[in-house]
Amino acid sequence: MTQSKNEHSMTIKVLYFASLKEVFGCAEQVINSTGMSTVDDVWRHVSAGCEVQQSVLNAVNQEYAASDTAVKAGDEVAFFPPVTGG
Amino acid sequence: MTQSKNEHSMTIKVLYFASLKEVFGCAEQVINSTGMSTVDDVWRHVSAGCEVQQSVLNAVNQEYAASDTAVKAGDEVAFFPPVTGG
Amino acid sequence: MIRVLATPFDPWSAIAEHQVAMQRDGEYGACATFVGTMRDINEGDQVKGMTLEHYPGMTEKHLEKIVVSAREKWQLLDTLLIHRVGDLLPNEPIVLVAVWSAHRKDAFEACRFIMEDLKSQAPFWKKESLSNGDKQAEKNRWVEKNTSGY
Amino acid sequence: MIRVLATPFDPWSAIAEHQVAMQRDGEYGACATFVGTMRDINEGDQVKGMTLEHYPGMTEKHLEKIVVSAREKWQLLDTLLIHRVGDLLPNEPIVLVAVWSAHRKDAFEACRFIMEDLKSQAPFWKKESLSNGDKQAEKNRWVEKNTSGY
Repeated sequence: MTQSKNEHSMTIKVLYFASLKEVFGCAEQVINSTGMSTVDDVWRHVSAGCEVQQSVLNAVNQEYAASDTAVKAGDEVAFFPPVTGG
Repeated sequence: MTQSKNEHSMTIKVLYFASLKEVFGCAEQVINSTGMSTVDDVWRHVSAGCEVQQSVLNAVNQEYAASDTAVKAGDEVAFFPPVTGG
Repeated sequence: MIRVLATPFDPWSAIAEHQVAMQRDGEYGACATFVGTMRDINEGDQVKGMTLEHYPGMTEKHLEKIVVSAREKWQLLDTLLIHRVGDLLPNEPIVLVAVWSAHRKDAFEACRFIMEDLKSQAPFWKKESLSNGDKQAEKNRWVEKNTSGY
Repeated sequence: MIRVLATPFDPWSAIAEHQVAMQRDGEYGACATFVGTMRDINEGDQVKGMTLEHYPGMTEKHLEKIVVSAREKWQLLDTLLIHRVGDLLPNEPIVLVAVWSAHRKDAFEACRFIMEDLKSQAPFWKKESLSNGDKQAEKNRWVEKNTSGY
């Protein structure tokens, strides 16, 4: 039996940092869903119903990524506000 | 009795540093002469007969000066090669 | 060498120790360093403490990438990069960058480059704990953005 | 503070001590430093020693002028400038510049500015003592010129 890519259910680990962690009320969640091909798909999945009023950066597997970066099962996707180290 | 400025005999302390000290064979000399209105006059006085084959910087009273900077009795005039500190 | 530390460090003895350990005596003519320290005032408010959050794993990878990138651009002999995380008090060092090179141009430029990339890209976030006046309630706020240092 | 020293100094403890003594805790967010050290090779020759001559009096005046000029250009909290004179061995520090400021841009730029002015203007002269190979006679040579660091 074949599935289109978007129909394939997959597990992704999602991390939140700093103010986004407070907005989402958690530091980490594991999502299992269909219809996620890109970072933006993941973002829409997790942020549905949330008011996020700041710029959000993201990383896939601990490297900066773009909103159209592809994600696959087992990936670690992180969302965070502008960095303020140093 | 009046004298023209260039006829006035005056005493000037002249310092040499680094390679110029070796060229002149001394670190310091006091010259007493007439006809010295500028740094360049002092230089011509002390360097007469010397072959100086490098660029020479100068200072009057411990401040960088130009070759046409005026000198007066009691001044300290220094000649030295390009600086190489740091 | 890259270190992410959860406890206070003394930047000057860290540099001194690293300089001996790296065994480059006689080779380096230049060492440029930068130390960032927690101030007790920010944007006009009295700051009494700060928490530095980071993204473990990505932090180290990203710092490593910055150093590799600096070594591609300049002739460097060694680098030391230390960044604090966790709870900090005013006057505690936050970050240390030290760069050794034969000549000063490479050391100066690489040191500044590493700091700027770190400030704009490395996954750290500061939350300040404010105390404005005697009666006012404590407030915590996330620092929103680092300004460019160029 | 400006110091011209005829004996070796440890730059890192000098900075650490000055930082405590200047009593600016909580004010400085940035400290940029540069340490210039004697290398054992210059222009392809093995250097076994160096003598640093200077112009006493003019040296201190000129270094003071550089620091005043940096303080006019940037917002600085404090500066420390140490320069060696006399006989040096490889790996001994020659010069130290440390600049404290609220923000990193001022500290970085002032530190580099002070070093560049010092290298191009301050009245110091280096004479190197060379030893090339076993049998070759020792030679002494004046360093002819500093190159620009920008």
